[in-house]
Amino acid sequence: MIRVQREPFDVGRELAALTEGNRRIGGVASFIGLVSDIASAPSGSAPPIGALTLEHYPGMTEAKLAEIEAEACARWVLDASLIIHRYGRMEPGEGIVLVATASRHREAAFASCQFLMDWLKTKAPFWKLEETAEGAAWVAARDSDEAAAERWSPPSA
Amino acid sequence: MIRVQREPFDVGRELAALTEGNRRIGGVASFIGLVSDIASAPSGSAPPIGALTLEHYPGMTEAKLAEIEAEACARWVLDASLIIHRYGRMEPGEGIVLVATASRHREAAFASCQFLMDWLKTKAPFWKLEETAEGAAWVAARDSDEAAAERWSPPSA
Amino acid sequence: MKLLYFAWLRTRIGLAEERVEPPPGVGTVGQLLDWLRSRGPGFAAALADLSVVRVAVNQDYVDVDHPVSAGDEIALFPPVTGG
Amino acid sequence: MKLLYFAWLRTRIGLAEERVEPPPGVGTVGQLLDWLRSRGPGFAAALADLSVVRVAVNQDYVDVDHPVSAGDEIALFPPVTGG
Repeated sequence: MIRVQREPFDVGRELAALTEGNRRIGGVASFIGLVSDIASAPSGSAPPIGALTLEHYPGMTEAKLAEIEAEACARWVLDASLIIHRYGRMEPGEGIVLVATASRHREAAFASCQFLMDWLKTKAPFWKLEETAEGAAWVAARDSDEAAAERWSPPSA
Repeated sequence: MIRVQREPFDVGRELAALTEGNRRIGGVASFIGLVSDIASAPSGSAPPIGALTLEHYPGMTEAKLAEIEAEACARWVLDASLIIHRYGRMEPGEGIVLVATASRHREAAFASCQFLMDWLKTKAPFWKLEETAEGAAWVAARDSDEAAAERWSPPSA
Repeated sequence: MKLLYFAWLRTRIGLAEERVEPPPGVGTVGQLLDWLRSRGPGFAAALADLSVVRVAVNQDYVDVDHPVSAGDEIALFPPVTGG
Repeated sequence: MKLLYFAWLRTRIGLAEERVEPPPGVGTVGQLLDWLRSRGPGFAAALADLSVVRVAVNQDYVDVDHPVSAGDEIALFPPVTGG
């Protein structure tokens, strides 16, 4: 299941709902992305972040998240999966994204959860605007995220 | 932090408490191990599990979990970590174990969370007794768990 | 043809969305980008470095050789930074 | 010396815990296991296959060469299956 929403999410409730009624599940791996107050800019002296605003591309966002989730379900045997991504303005400590996968086997749950995060980071059309005392700045994409996503690509034929 | 307890745990509350007050954290990886109703025995025709009882070695359990957590904190830069492991009798769908790690970087959170689960599976003194309609049987250790734990070992000098 | 701009492409161009009718001869994403750059200094500056511009046609990522046509929804945006 | 048994070692031996004074000459885990096996058929059966027996001395995993002495807490149990 995928959801794109402005409202905060309740991690406990979402994870409970994910496994509700399925007694085959042996494990649930999850990742919560939080707003950190450390600016993404490489400069060590950057002032702390006061707020983050996430812009997205309505329509394409949902399509890409659904595509990424379908890819995970094709690669691993999963009993359930969930991607919730927020947009709008949020403050340090708030959750931005929740990804969770449930499987009979913990290896499948861990790997698919990490895969979802890596692909989401490079394929889902979201952009972060950081606000600090010095003003607002768009976050630059990181090469390390590209590299993390690429290790999951199928070997070329 | 480590905890060994008979009572169920509240995932939402535990994960919220883990990051409370620390605004540096960028991500939290977690794993919840659940009682599955699928018997661990390889036979495909095993009856479903009605309940699971976890026995442990009080004292050594706490010592080993603390040691495993300290090892994770030595290998990765973590802002917080948590291991909760239950003992006693529980039914399918209930949580057995909750492992969570919080870090500035998601790679560290994912890797350390998986490391904690892999080491816990082979080093923490817990034993599972499965109850089915055919009686109770002790779960046998799996070679795949040993292999998963071994990949984290430091290369021999 | 509907054009969408996001993040700093939106703020530099000063538009979130517009409908355009490019001249004949604009048949690919690359040709569309060339034509957009010719529309003014804001466009030229925003689209100067294509290494930081991503293009989606009808909500799918494409490269500069991809065809574009009148009914398309075409989005221009920087590399994504969600998650 | 305090001995603890867990899981199926506990049920096969029929004891969770006991205090023992092994005879002189029992100075290692291996010698202790040999002596335990000599105490009766329950012990002999439970400890027949050492590939499925783990030993902790004072709550740390050890192998059969590890020394044992009077004040030790020694636990015998199958490979662990938690998590």
